[in-house]
Amino acid sequence: MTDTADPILEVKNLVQQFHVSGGTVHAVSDISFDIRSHETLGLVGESGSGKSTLARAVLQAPSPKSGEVWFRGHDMTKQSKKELFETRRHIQTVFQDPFSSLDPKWTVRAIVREPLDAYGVGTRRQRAEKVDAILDMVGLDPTSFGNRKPPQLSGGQCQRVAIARALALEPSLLIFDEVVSALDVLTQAHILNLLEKLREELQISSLFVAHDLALVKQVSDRVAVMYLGRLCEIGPAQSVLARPRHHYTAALVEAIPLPDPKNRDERRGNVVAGEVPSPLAPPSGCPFRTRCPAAQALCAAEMPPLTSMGPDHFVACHFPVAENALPASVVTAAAA
Amino acid sequence: MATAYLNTTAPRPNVFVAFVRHPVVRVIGIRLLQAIPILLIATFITFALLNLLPGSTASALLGDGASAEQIKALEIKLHLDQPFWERYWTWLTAAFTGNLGESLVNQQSVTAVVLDRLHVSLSLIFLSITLAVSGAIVFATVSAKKPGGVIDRIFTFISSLGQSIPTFVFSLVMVLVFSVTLSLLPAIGYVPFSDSPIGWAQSMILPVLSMSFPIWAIFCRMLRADLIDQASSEDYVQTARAKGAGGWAVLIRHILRNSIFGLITLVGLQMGSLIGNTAIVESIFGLPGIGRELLNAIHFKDIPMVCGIVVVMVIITVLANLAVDLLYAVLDPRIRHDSRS
Amino acid sequence: MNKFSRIALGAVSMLTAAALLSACTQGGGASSSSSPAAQVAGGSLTVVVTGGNGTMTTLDPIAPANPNSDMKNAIFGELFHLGANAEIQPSLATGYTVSPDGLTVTYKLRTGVTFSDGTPFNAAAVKAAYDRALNPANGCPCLSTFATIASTAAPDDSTVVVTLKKPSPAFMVSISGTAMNWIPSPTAEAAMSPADFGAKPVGAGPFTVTSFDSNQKLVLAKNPKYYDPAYLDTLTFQSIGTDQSALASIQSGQAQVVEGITTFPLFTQAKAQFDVVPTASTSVWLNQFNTISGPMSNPLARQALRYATDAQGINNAIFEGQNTIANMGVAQGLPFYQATVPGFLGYDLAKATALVTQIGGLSIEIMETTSTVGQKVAEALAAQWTKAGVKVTLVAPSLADKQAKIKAGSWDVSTAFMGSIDPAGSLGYNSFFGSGQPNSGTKDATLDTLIQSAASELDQTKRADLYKQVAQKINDNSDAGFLFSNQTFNIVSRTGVVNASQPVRWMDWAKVSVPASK
Amino acid sequence: MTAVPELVLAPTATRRPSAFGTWLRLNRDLWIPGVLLALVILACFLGPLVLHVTDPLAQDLESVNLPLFSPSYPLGTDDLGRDTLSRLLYGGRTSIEIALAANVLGLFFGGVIGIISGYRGGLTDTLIARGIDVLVAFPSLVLLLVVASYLGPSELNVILAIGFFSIPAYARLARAATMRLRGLTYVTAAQLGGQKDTVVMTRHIFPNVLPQLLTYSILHIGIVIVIEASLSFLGVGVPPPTPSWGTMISNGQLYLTTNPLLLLVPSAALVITVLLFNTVGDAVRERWAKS
Repeated sequence: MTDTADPILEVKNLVQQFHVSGGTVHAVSDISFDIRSHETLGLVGESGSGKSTLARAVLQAPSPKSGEVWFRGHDMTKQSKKELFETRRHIQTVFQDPFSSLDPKWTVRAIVREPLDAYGVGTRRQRAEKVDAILDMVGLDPTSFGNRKPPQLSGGQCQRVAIARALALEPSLLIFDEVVSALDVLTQAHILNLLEKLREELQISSLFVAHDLALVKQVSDRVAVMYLGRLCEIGPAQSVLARPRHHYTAALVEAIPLPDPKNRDERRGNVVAGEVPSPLAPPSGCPFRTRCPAAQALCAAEMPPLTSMGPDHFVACHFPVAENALPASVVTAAAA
Repeated sequence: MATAYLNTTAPRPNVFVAFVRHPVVRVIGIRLLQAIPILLIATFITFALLNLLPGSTASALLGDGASAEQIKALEIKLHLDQPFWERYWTWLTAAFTGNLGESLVNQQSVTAVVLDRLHVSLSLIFLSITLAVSGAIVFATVSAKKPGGVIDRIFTFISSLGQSIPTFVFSLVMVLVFSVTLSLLPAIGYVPFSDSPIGWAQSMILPVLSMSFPIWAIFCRMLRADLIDQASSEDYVQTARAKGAGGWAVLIRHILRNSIFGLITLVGLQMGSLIGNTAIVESIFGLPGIGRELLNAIHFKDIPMVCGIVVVMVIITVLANLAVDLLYAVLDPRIRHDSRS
Repeated sequence: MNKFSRIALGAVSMLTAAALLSACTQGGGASSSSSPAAQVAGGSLTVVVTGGNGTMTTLDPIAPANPNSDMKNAIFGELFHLGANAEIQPSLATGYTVSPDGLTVTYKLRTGVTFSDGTPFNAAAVKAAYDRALNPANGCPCLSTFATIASTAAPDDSTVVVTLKKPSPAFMVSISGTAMNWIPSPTAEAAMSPADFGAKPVGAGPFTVTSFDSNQKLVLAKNPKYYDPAYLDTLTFQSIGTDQSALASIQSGQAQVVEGITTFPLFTQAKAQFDVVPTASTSVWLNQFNTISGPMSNPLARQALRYATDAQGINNAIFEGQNTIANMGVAQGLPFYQATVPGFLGYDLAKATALVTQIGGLSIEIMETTSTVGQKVAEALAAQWTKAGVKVTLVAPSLADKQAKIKAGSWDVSTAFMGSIDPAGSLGYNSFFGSGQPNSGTKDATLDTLIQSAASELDQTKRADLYKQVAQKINDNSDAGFLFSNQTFNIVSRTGVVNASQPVRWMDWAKVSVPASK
Repeated sequence: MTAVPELVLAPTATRRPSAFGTWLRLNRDLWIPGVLLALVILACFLGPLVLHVTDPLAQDLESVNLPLFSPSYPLGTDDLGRDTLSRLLYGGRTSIEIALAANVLGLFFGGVIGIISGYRGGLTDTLIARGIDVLVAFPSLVLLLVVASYLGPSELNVILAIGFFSIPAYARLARAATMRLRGLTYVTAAQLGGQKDTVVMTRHIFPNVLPQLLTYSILHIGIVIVIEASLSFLGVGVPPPTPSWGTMISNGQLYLTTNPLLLLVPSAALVITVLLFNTVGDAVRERWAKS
């Protein structure tokens, strides 16, 4: 299902930092991954883990502190403003808050047409037709919704408009930055269905950022897990979810509510204990060691490198979760 | 840090460094440093503008019948024949040592004159703000207790009056009522506090009332609007109400405490116009303050005097805004360590 | 609300207490009738000064600022006092003689007088003061008036000899109100910095300076060593920015005299409670015309505007009828004054309208003075001329702008006031009608000759005749339209002050007293 | 969150005739002062044309200081025998013109400066913010006096001087609002969507900042009229004979005890107008705060 030979986006050793009065926020530290053609990569992490910053750094908004972002053979970090303008045409983004991502003063048609205008695509008439076609595609009737303004729309409708806007330029890579987390469950489902439909129809590559592993599971081919600005684990969705090798991933998998009510209570007890350390002063070595049940002296001394754990599956952990172990019991045993 | 303490040879933390690094000290330091370019630009603009004006100090001083030679002679005496940037530079270098130059009109030291007059304007400004703020708190709270009620409507009307009656008219009416008709207070003049505290108080009452009425009106309107907004929208107000706290208690203990911030910001913003108003009030009441001195200096195009007073006024504004910021930090612990740019 | 009303009550009672205290400290004015009371020594007087006199920047007699004549008279005394009808009276000088050729003036000084610092007041001091004033580097505004002085000498302690470059019949009257009349102590002047000397000069007048805040307040104390000691113990001048508050200060009993009010509407109120005392006028209002270029170079246009001007109407409306209608450039009561000039063109709207029609319409610009009163006069004139069919615009240029406009000839009509104690003085005929002068709109060789010869003629009768010709010539040629006298008034408390209604040019504070307190 | 938008799905519903009555009842705080204000403005701008009042400059020195309800002078005459009613209407026109023009100037330049400063950030922002600080800290009176005496008093110069000093307040407002908007994702979306900065500023930021600036300007109008009066008092306001409420008040204060009408009439007009502007401004601000 994925074409390993042809990455559309390659991120190499990306670092992003922000200076604040108290020091430096290490938002993203040395992260490398790629996205292949027609593939969706799910990026998961708690809020504050740096996943949104990573997505923005890929878009060069703002540019990362160091590292490379290769898109179709060009390093975006070295591109001029003009080249970047051309590249961005092929990478479009859908943001988290459906309300704040749309200008309340603009009509739906104007919003969707904006990127077409900015890139001067086609004639005026062609643009208008295209806008209606895309609105149709995302499930909004252009005649009844086209002239409304965002305050007159529901959250789900807004997010459809935002998706339509992202699709207008027919991009080859879409970045979904927590697109459903602000929506209620029912709307979430509608939007996810829409995304799946689009993914099948349009064959676009995408980066799907979310804090909920369960959502990612549904739409992703591969999954990457972030913790405190670092990549913990990356691999095929099936393999990561079925056999998480990083203790953090394992905990996240545990936290997914199961449809089976019998096991629910028992599993709930196993969310990660303790608080996320401040990104101003991340722990030495492995960032997860302060909360890891399997942490040892080595974890404080050295940052574990990403190591292969199977086909296309990599984990950054000195003492990974044993393969085939029943996650719950093993974690409990290791802690004891 | 821990290792540094273990290592006995390491230099002990210097008290001075610790002081300089203290966030409050840093904020003060940065603000004062920022004041320097403001002062430079402000004095330069003043110098340049006064220089652009037609005529000169010499012709203003000599009046109608002066001959060209006389004006020329006086200009040479006052060094007005030098190019303006040269005079500015001379003035500026002296100003850095605290010497704001000599008045072109009476050769008095500008620094001495300004220092001599400053306390009058400062007490006028300080008392007016205090009165306006405390008055606004009382009136706005009473108003906001029952928006749309009779008291609220009366107060709203009075504050609109305050906003729409020019200071010079209001002070005149005050003088007519309190000095001329009732003979309660002096119409003009200033009694130094050291001469007679009671006389000082008497001579300040009407000017302070006149100065504070318009700003009181602005504060009052803003505070009332803010109080009502919060009372109707903020969750914590609903929570406090739900807990059974009474109307006044919620209003004063919760809402007012939050609205004070907006008020303090407004005080900072009003400083400029307030300082300008001192000129009018000091002229009307014959107070020996810097505002009135400024009007005279502008009339005679006494450039060093105007610049000296501008310097002092800018410093007052900067310090007042600094005080506003520090007050903010003291009152609201949330932003104490936050560096705002 | 209870809490608040209690606070309010507290505030009111505090105010009342303060008021009672103030009443105690102020209650000094004895109630006497307005009949002339015997003058007694002692007491204090507060004079509130507004307008031009209010800007008292420095007390240095030669300083280029407003003369504040009565303040300087009080501090330095006067060599010669100028009476109400411009007669020269002895004061610190006992007399003077002028040589027959008019080139040498000799003063005789009062002997035994000392400055308030104890140094002798003598001829050397007078010579030093004159030399200081005449040094161009010192920028004394008196310079232009006294440019005729060639040299000064002090042959003995009580004799000063002033040699003139050319005969100047106006010399002696022009001394008054200038640095030539105010002699400071040369010792003090040399010892003090210019700033200190400007703030606390030493003179030989009836009062000495106790304290001086420039533009704010001048406190004077009686100089017991003065040859004719003053009545008052202390005399305070308080400067105030607005006429309204100046009047309020006398109404509230804080001051006894107000000087320099130019807001005439206030006199209506003032008259009810106080004496409004005119000080003798030294200048007259006039509409000066640009006779050299522009629409006003047409004599018919000038006549039209003169016919269209209802001077008495303006006097009544703006000045409460206080001013005297003027036909020429010398104020009432001064030498060479003429109440009427033959052929003077008075108000006649019909003639004005006819003339405007005859010349095919008239469109002019009035330059007004920047004072409130000046603007009102210009407004009234504009309205009157509009009635006659003239198109009028008003501009209020600054002094420097005005002189620049006159120099460039880009003006039509200027509303101003002219005049000095002697018509040959600095704001006299030459300044307003001499060719090429800073305020002049006239270029007339005949008039120039007349003005020049009048200024240097020593024979008073001939001089009077020459000025009569000057006035006639200006009237016949309509170089200007004269309106009325320009006067200032003092407002004097009826009960608190004795002898403040002296008919003088500048109040002589040494002659003023307050009634004895019980 | 989802319930509210559903209600407005049918925009035609509010067009029913009875709905207008409801709107009137619900918005009494807005339309009553609004209509009154419109009347005041209409009276000043159209009144002189409709009412056939006398020329505000025409003097009748025979009938100065007439009281109220004098024949042919319903509001009496002033010290030069000019019709007070006529001067009040023409003066109102001058004052409102000044207030509007100065506000438009301040709003435009302040808005542009504030938006650029808030949007660009970095060095541009620092420089502009410090520049605004200078303007705020600078005693405005000095500049007003100097500028006015340099340019000479005229209505245009009063507008320029007051407009110039309205810039900092507008700039600060616009800057703060822009910085808030800049954080909103639709601005980021537009930037990433390839939109030029100028377009983002003019089409995304400006329309969203404008309501706040307009609300402030309605409240600021009253302040400007009062400043105009103070300038007249200092002798650098609208030059005579042009009437304005400021010059009328400044002239009227001379007659406070002898003919208080000359002060009371223009003051009352000023107070009423400022009150109306404030009330409308408050109502608009409330609505804006709610949305």
